[in-house]
Amino acid sequence: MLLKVENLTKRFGGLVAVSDVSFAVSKGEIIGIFGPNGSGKTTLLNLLAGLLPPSGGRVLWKGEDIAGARPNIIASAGVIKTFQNPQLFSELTVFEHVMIASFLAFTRMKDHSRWRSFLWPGRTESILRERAERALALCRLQDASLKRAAELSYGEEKMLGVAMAMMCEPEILLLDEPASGLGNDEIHNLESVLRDLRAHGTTLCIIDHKVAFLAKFADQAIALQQGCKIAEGRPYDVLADPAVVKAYLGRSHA
Amino acid sequence: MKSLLLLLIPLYVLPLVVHSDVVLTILIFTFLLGILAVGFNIVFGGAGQLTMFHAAAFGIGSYVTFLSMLRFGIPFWLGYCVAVVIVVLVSIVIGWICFKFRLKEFYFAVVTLAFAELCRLVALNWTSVTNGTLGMLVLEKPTIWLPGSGIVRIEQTTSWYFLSLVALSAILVFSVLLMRSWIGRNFSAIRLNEDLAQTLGIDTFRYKLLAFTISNVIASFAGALYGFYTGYIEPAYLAVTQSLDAIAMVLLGGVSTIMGPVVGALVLTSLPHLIELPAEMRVAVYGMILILVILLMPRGVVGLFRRPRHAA
Amino acid sequence: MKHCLRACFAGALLTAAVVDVASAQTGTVKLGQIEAQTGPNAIYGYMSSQGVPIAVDEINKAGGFKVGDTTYKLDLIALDTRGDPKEATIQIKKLLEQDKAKFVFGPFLSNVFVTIFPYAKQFNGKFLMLGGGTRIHEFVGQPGNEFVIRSWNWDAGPRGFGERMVDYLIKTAHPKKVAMLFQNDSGGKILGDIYEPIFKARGIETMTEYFEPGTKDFSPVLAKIGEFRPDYLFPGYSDAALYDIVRQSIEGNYSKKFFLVRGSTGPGLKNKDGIEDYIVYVPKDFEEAEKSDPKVKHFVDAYKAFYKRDFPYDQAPLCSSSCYDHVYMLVAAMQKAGSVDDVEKIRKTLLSMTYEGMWKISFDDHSEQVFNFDIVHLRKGGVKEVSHVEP
Amino acid sequence: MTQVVVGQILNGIILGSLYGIIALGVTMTFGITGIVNFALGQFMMIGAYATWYFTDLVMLPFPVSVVFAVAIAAVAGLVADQALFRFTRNNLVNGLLVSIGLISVMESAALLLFTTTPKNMDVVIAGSWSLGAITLPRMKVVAFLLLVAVIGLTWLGLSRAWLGRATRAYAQNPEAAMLMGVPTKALQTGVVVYSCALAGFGGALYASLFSLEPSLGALFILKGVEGAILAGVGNLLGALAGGAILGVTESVGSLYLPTSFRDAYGLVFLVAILLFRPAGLFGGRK
Repeated sequence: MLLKVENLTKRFGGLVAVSDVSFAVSKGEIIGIFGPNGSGKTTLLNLLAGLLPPSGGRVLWKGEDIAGARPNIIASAGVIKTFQNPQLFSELTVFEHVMIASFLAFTRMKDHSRWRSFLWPGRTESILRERAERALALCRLQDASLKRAAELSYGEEKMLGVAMAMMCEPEILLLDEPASGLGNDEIHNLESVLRDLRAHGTTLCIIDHKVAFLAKFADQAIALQQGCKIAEGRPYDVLADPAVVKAYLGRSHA
Repeated sequence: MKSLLLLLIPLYVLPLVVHSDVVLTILIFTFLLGILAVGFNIVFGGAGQLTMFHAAAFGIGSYVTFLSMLRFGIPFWLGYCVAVVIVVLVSIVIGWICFKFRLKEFYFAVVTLAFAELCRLVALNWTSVTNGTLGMLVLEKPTIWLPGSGIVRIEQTTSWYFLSLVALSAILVFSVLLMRSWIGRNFSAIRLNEDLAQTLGIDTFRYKLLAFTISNVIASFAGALYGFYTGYIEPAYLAVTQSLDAIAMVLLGGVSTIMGPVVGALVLTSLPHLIELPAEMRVAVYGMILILVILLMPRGVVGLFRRPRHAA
Repeated sequence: MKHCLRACFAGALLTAAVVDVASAQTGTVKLGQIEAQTGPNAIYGYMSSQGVPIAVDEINKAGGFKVGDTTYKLDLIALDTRGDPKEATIQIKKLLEQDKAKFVFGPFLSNVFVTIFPYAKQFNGKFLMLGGGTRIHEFVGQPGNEFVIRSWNWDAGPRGFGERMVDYLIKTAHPKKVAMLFQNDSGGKILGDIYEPIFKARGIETMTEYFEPGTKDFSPVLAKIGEFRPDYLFPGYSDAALYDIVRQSIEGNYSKKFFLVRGSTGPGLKNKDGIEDYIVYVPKDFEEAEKSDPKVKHFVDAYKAFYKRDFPYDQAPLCSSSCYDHVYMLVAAMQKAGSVDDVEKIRKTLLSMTYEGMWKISFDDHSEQVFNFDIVHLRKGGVKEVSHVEP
Repeated sequence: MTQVVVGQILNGIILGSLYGIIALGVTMTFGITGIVNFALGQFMMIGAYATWYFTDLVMLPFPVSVVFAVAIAAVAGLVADQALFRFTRNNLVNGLLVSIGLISVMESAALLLFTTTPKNMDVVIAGSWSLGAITLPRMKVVAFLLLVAVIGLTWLGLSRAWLGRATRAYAQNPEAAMLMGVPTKALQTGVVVYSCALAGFGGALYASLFSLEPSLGALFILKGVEGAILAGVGNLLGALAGGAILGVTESVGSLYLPTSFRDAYGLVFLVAILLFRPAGLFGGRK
């Protein structure tokens, strides 16, 4: 069991954003989490990635509780997150973004010491550059590699977020509404990228409110409402679950 | 790296051509204050943290080097090592306090300003050690082992010129290597978007502390050389005005560039001697430059020629 | 070919000699000046830098001065150190190496002097430096430092004006306790070290307090002094602080009797109804001297003509005037020594002569200046009593 | 001994009110325009020199010259805002550096006009009241009352008058205020000009107490920022309290420790507050 979340809760003063959510993800599996706006999806993701300290519950990553750890520790443990609205370094080019994201990969290089690479960065640079090109190719951004982040379209920004996440060699990738705000061809692009990721065996945890898009990929699905888990199981069963339908469409719909 | 060497070569050749002591002296002050500016640029241009502590490091560098030379009778370079140890410890303590409490921009600047002022007050009032306001006359000089003539005391202007130029070159090479390495990339990540850097696995606390410490060590190097060159150390070395000079040099020359601080240092050091302005006007021109640079040329002189990149 | 070379070489030598003879009639003597004309601690430098230009202007307008058979004009190079030792280092190099000045006036600031001293020492014997800074006392008169001459009298010692002032205080007021309040900088610290022994030697109990330069509210430190119940308050050293100290000491009735060795009559006159006693060392009380001494009258008029503003009677006029005397004294020394560039000879004549300018200026064996001065004693209501002292 | 301490506490509070008025200016400017105007000390200097000029040279009565001084400081504030601070809204670092540039420009202008020699205004209200061993100069007490009155009026204005409420609303939530038709541009300029006028007023009263030098602004802006942060930036009444706390610690502290540590207390407070109570003692807008 790669990731096991046990009754994770988060309170902002009186408001309970995430209450008592538990689920588990095994290696190579894709889990989809969906729910209407304000159902606590992004808060849940921020709790997992350490951007928000949880009010209660545990997050077992490979058996070890990482709830409340600092984001960089969680990231170096392999739990990498993308942002709902992409966070970028506005002045830098796409390629520079990915090179910065190569830090974790760099720290995991075993074959030679960091300090030698400080004086003669040649070799490590070329390895990282080659990995960066691969990540950009994976996300269909290779021709945009010299464009500045400020000049990218919304779809390209989202893709850059995924590319940067990939560079960190994640064991689990938490995708925060990857499809929202994308045009049709960008969604096709995203779908092919997710297929490649699945082929790589990367564990994915996708949250979105585009149910149809999620159902296509997720092996397992969870529905959230007002921070609580109201349904779990195979995507189509969850979609058919009356509680989900009521939450989504506001009334029971046979 | 190549562009750096290209710019430094003519400076090495200069003393063979130019013999006027005044020009060499102005250049020596440019190099020494340039080292201080490069140090500041690493933490501000690199990691985006506006510190006001580099003047205190500058002063501590000169005081501790000289005092350890007096007290233990060791040569300049050993004395400077003692100063580095002290500056590193002080930087870690202050850096830890500031970054643990996640002080942002303005508050970080104000707290480091407060610590720098406290160091200045200590230097001012600890008269038994630092001789307080009377300052200390430094008659010792750094010594260097030269292949031909063994241990040589650096006294004449030309020998000081080469010592300070070699020191500046070493610091510039180090800063190029640093900014091109993974450390430099992490600094840029922290400067441009600290939250994103966290999620990419960068321990921003540790790297900000590293940037702060490196910048203070370089500032103390500039302080040690400066104190021994002028031959007089006083509490004013730790004053806010010293910090502001370095900041103005980096802003004028170009933030986040390698040669920017040196260009800024050259302009601001030679300015008072080139244009014969009445004294009051000179201070006004100084302020005018600071304002114009920030409003019109945010990327400074050198920055104009190159797009800002994190030296990748 | 060789022959021709030798010929034109000889020709060149000849013309140079001729040209030299032709210009023998007139020459210029370069006079350097490095004083802090602006910046936070420029009060003394600013005043002294005003006297020299007036004298130089007068001498040059009078056609210069004759030494041997050549008449010389003075070329003044006045530089503003802004109180910054780094600037002063560059400026002294400019004066000594580029302009090859043989006589340099200033600096009045101790930290500037101490910074340029190691460099200037290399030119010992090649130039003369007349500086007024307090810490020059530690270097002047020692072998190897012949180039330094201190252009201000020293407090302590047999002919020290400080001792004479304290004797006057004891004679007129028999104080038992004196509280000293000095600025926490090199000048203030040295005053403390000088006057504590002088008062102790005369059995007067003293207490010394220091305040941060730039302080404006003195009531905490005055309250501490109030506890001591001094008969006299001895504040120093620049007018910037004295106006506030005297006013606040009177308003808080900590002490209404004051004794000063530096500063001017200004604060006393400003609070003339509040003070009970105000004894101040003034090198010359200009209001009174202007009426009796033609030389002083001439200087005051020259100042007004040159600067086109009224004469700053209350602000330590000494500096601007004594530096005026120094230019004339230097010229007299050059004329007596019969040379313009034999520095050692000029130095000896300068130190041995007594110059009758606005002051009777001479030098002690420590090559520090000694000159007559006045003690101005203000009483309540501004009644002024001036006594002249010849050390 | 206790009377001396009480005397110093009162003196500290009076001095603190001068720090307080600058702290108020710092707080208001930070609250509305998002930058700290480090050049406020120079506007205080303008107010001081203007008052001295009108009182001693033009022989106007003190209250009239104070009004003129405040007007001049306000106009100077308007010019500085339109020329400089308009471009550094909500950019703390640029605001900090531009104000530092402005400080050296204004200080050298003062040096050009008035030279370094200190200027002393004729005493406006002479004498002092004394109560047992405690004696307080009359002018100091009057100055204190005027400063407290002005700070109180500012606080009342901000909480009662429409413009005041709009300013506070803008400070708490700029976007919302904008949507409700609060004229942000005019408000920001207005606040900068008003804080410069406050500083000018502080300078005018300063001139009646102490001698003037071009570099008087530097000390007061540091104390003003310390006072503002001590009270919690954005907290208006707190600014006066912050200034008073600084004044009292310095005056009483100088009784026991050497006066050269006077500036240390403010710095130690500053660091302690920023670390442990970033919202300041009274919880302003962080």
